[in-house]
Amino acid sequence: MSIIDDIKESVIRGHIDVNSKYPPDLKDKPGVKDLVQKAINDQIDVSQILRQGLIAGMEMVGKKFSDGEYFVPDMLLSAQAMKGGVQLLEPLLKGEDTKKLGIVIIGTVRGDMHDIGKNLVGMMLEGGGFRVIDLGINTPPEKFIEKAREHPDAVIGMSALLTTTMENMRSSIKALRDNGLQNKVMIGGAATSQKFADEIKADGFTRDAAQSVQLVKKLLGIAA
Amino acid sequence: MSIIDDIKESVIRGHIDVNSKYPPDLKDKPGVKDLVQKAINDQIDVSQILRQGLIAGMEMVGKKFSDGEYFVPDMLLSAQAMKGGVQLLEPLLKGEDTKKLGIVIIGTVRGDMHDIGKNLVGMMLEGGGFRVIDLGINTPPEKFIEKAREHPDAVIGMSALLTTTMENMRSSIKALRDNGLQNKVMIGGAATSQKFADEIKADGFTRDAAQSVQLVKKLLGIAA
Amino acid sequence: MTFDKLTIAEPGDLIFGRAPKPLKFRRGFEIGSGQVFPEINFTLPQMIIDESSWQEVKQIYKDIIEEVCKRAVDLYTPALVVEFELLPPMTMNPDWGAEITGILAAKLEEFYKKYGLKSALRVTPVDIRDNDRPPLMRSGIMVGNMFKSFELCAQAGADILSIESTGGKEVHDEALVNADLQAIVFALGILAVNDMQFLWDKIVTIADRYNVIPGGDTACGFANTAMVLADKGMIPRTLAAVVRIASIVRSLQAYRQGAVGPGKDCAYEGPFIKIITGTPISMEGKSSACAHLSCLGNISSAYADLWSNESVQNIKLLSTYAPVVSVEQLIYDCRLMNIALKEGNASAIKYRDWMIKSDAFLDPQAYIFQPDIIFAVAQKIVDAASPYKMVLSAVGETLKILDHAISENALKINDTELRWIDILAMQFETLPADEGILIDSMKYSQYADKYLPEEYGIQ
Amino acid sequence: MTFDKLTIAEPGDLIFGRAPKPLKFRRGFEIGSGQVFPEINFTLPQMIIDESSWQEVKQIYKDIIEEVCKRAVDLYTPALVVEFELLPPMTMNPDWGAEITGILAAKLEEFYKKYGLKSALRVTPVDIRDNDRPPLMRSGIMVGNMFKSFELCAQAGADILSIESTGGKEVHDEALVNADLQAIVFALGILAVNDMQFLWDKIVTIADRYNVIPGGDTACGFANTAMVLADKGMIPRTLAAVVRIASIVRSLQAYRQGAVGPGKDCAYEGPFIKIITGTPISMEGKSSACAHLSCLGNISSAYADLWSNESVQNIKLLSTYAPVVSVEQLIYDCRLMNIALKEGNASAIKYRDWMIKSDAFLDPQAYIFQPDIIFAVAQKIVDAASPYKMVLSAVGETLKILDHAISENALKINDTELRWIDILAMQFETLPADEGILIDSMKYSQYADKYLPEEYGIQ
Ligand code: B12
Ligand code: B12
Repeated sequence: MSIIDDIKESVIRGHIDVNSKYPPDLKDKPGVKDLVQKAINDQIDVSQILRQGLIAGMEMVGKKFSDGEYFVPDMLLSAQAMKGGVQLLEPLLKGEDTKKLGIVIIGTVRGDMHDIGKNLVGMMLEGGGFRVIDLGINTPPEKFIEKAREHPDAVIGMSALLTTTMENMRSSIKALRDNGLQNKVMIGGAATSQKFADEIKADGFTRDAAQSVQLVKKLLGIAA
Repeated sequence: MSIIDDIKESVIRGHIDVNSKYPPDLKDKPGVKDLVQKAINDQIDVSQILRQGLIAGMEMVGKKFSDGEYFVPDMLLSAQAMKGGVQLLEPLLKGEDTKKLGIVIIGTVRGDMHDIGKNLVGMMLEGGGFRVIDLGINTPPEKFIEKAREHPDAVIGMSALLTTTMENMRSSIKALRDNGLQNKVMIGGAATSQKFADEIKADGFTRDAAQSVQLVKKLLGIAA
Repeated sequence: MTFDKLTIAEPGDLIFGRAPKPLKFRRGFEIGSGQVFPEINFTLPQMIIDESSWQEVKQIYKDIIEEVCKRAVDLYTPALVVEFELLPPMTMNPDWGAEITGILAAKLEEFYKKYGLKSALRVTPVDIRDNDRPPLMRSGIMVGNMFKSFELCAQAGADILSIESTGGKEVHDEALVNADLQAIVFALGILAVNDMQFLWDKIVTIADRYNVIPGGDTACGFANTAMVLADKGMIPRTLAAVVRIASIVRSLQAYRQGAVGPGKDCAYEGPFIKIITGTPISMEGKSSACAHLSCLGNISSAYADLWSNESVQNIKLLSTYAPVVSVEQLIYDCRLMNIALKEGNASAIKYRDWMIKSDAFLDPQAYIFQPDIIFAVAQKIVDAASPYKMVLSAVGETLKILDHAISENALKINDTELRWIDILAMQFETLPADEGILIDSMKYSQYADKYLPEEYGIQ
Repeated sequence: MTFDKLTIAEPGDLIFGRAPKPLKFRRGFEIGSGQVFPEINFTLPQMIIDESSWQEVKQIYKDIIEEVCKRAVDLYTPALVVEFELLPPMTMNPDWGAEITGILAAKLEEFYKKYGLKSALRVTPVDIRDNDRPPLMRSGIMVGNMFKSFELCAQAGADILSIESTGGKEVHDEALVNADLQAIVFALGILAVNDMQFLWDKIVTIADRYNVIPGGDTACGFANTAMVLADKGMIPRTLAAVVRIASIVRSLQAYRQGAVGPGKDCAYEGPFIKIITGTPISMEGKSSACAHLSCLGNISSAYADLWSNESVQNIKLLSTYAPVVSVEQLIYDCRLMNIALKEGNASAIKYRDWMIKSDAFLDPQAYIFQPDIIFAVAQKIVDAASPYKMVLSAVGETLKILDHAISENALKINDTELRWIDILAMQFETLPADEGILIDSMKYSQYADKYLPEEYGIQ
């Protein structure tokens, strides 16, 4: 098994380095950091390490999650492990490799303090290769507008869980448009639905974080 | 107890005439018809017989129904009894007494065969002194339009019980307006609500037949 | 198939989960042999059904069945019955109903293969003959489309065929608000029974041809209308109870023509049919409050082989879509019944009796659901010589029982109701023993123009 | 009030409808002395709450309470508890919450006088401190408005005060998705407990001043979040079970400060609190599927003194508005429990045990709801010396119990879960016995910037 495969495998298992005790059975064994360092020393093409090792591993992780074999914490461990590897590669990577797929601005709308769902979405998107700007909870339209101005190409993600804050998605979208901002907007949260998304002229909706990556790609025209 | 009171009482009890066996305890006793005839012979003012006897009695019946002391069949018996009396008075009555309060055109909208609720509404309205034109079930917009043309002052009542026929209320109302007809429209039926009525620009809504009389009066500006 | 004695000979043997004539289904399970299963129903949210919305309609049914099956698997339900109750346009255009049937059947098959979810699909076309007044029951385009609908749905993957048929309803609707017992008995004991004979003979033939199960019918349009009207205080609860009893015979007729169950959920006359025929029944109660309120919330589950929510629109609640909420509640209710059954007969009977005690003394409609009363009334039915006579003696028996219950103070009832017990008894006295006389007298009644005798094979 | 031993000394005495410390209410009934009553909750449909919509908001609450009370009377419910869970703007503007409280209280009073409907009103302001991150727990305008809200609602006619408080949540939310047991224990065993001490001391003072009942709190924001996440397959069910156990002590703290129950419906830790304190509890399960799905549908009713639907929007179903549907279902569920109770202890216990068997072996979160386990865990809690130590020994005990259950094959669980049992056990080993050490180490953790130690009275 090549070192690239080892890297991929340790990303999947979420084993950061030789000192990290998770997963129990890999304790004291070399982790992603160690292997990536070794690969670098062995002069292996860095973008191959990145793509066939780290990213390939993370893709498997996403799949395992969708298949119910992994939980969110499993994913987070892998994400951490991957980050460790990427940090070592960064100085050596050429531009196009580090470039993010795009920017997503997410926030829970005004009056709503639920953010676990939103946070998971953010996490998934980062894992999926996007830069995520999190505006937190209780986000007034002005804040969405401000950030949208700074990033006209960014996709905006709004979350709401209360029947009494859903309407703030409508007003936030309207505020964006009234200010001439054309950023694509996607929405989500327990109380929302595709029907509601259509009604308030949102560009996209998903019922769970997992699908949000696909959705953003679609909205940005990266994927169909 | 005056004969007027007797008439009122027999309307309330729904005792038509001496031959009718309902209600059991009044069997073989003079009923509304007999008493009204006697009153006429005694030269009592006919409009007094109508107002203080028959109509006053029917009003009590309505009240008893709202208070849960009467069922619909009780009301129907009284209504029949009253009709019997009115028939005797009609030839002697002056114009304004016979004049109806107004016209109501009711029907269950296209695609919907539920009509018990609608029929009850019609019954209540007749009891309440309105002329009711019943278009039956499965009523296409054209039929509403045709009748509305004939009676521009009539109130139109639409009924629908299916989530999949409610929308036909919207289209029926639109059709009326598109044809320049301004008849007031009220709606009802299990699936409908005030919210839905507002949404489809209906002029009125009630959850039950009892309230429909008040509603029509309001729509016709007869009552506040 | 005539039933001249009770298949369940002991009131003590009438219980949820067990029926003398269980039914086997191809996706791996049996109804009536010791377990109660959820039967989930659902319908469209507020929308129009036409060509323009058809794609959306299909998508909605796809979403519903997917979510419902997922939840059923998550909660380890031993088996799931799904009812697809067509909406009128889906029967008027038989292809549409068949298309949805196909979608549902395919998904059930998929979940059976993937996750071992055992299931059966009940399909219920609409009795669109009711579209015209007076309705044409045996001729005309509606009749044609209705039977076509059964045919195509059977082909498309239905496991069970049912219908809420409406023969006689055109008379019954008005008779009901008039509390006119004579017309009610005419509608249910003569018109309805004749139509059931005609209708179910054909449905059974179709079912046999495609080798699907001819389920059963329901007096929904008669007795449930009465139940809803009584609940709204529009007609006496006693009358609603009598109408329920008077409707047993017309629903029973389906089984005489060859239906084998499971009875339809909204057929609250089911327990009477179960004790007579021994076929499994579907019931609904508190579980179907989303579809109509009722005074039979618990007692209705005492004899259920399937436990249903009757129907709910696909709208979003705080947790998820309403059909998923319903299926979860049904599954939990069934778990309790199945645990009691597993513990043995004593426990099951104990639980059954709690369900009965819960409601029986609070409403005449619930009172008649006690095992000994079901037994007594059913006995009267099997003993009688003709459908009309069955209705007469069942109604007579019921009036006696209610009268007795009231004088014994065994039943909560208010004065407004009391008055009506007497009136109904009086009316009952005037019913002729010979149905011919009734048929003739109806020709000159206020109902004469509501129905077409020839459409019921009577002059 | 310290609890150094179990008030309910026998697992066999832990049952629905009976609590050693029943509660009396002015509108004519008692909770915990032999009957289970429905607790109905409802909320607004999709809409904005502001000056412009306020009239409509009030009308909606008026309609709901009217319809709900009508149905409760029609179904002869022995008594009805209504919960009004404020929405954030109603606590931010304390007058608004009080106005709705007044509307509801007046209607309950009217139905009590007119129809003898016994009732009590629970009012639950929002923990709006959660509005800022990191939140100010003891200072600032939010704190002021929150207590003002309690005060005005108590004045306006509340009978019971409750809250879903969120102290420590700012750490717990992230700890949860990281499955970081150390941070979870810190959040629940230290931050949350300290906040409960501060918060409930004040709530009890307010309650006493207006002579209303200080009900109880709920770990909804912690353990129900975990339950929902687990149900969505996002975190291990085992973790959710552990979080539930770890949350008992923070909810118990309310009672140490003087709360007397009834516990809040969504506090699934209720049974543990009931066995320790002897106070009546409200529970929810299949009845609250409209609010969130769950794996505790039946078992949660095994110890309930009130039976709740948690919450449902006021939207129209096929029968009527959703809150009326919920209250009907609750009433029927309660009828069964009350009949079993009336039949005597053996019957009640039998029914309780069916509820337990129904769910206990299908999910770790349900498994820990068995009487002997509740007893064992509660015992560990009352035996421990400090809140932190209580959490440690309760969690330790639970991990042991689950591990044993799995090795005995007494609990359905899949491999993905199995992996996590070991990880959690490992993490548990690393927890320091001295909370000071944990407090210090958290200062340098990834959670350091999430919370303000001084707002919890720690450095
Ligand atoms: C946890 C929780 C809380 C926690 C919040 C913790 C937190 N930091 O978020 C606390 C305790 C603080 C809380 C408070 C309240 N809550 Co709360 N809460 C919940 C609960 C139990 C779970 C929510 C959750 O985290 N779900 C798990 C996540 C993963 O799911 P999710 O949020 O749906 O997100 C997923 C998808 O929706 C999607 N998604 C989400 N956002 C986005 C965004 C985008 C762009 C995309 C593409 C996708 C997407 O992806 C996510 C992952 O798959 C729900 C119950 C429920 N049925 O949802 C009630 C619930 C939402 N809360 C409710 C209520 C009433 C409240 C309070 C008013 C209670 C009170 N009286 O104190 C306050 C209000 C606070 C406020 N102003 O918001 C009600 C709402 C009723 C209503 N009227 O709408 C609910 C439904 C509970 C109930 N049944 O009554 N709550
Ligand atoms: C009786 C009934 C029938 C009878 C109808 C008898 C008749 N002649 O009306 C029959 C059996 C024919 C029938 C057929 C069907 N029905 Co149907 N039926 C009912 C039932 C049980 C009661 C309706 C009723 O009469 N209520 C009593 C009356 C008095 O109440 P009401 O109609 O609401 O009217 C009152 C108020 O609304 C108001 N009102 C009514 N109209 C108007 C009009 C105006 C202007 C005003 C001001 C007021 C007003 O005043 C009335 C008196 O207070 C309901 C259940 C329910 N929860 O409503 C289902 C129900 C409406 N039916 C339903 C269904 C699905 C059907 C069928 C499709 C079933 C099938 N597969 O065969 C067919 C469709 C036929 C069709 N195309 O319409 C569903 C609807 C689901 C949905 N998607 O919307 C329901 C909700 C049953 C259920 N829970 O599944 N049904």
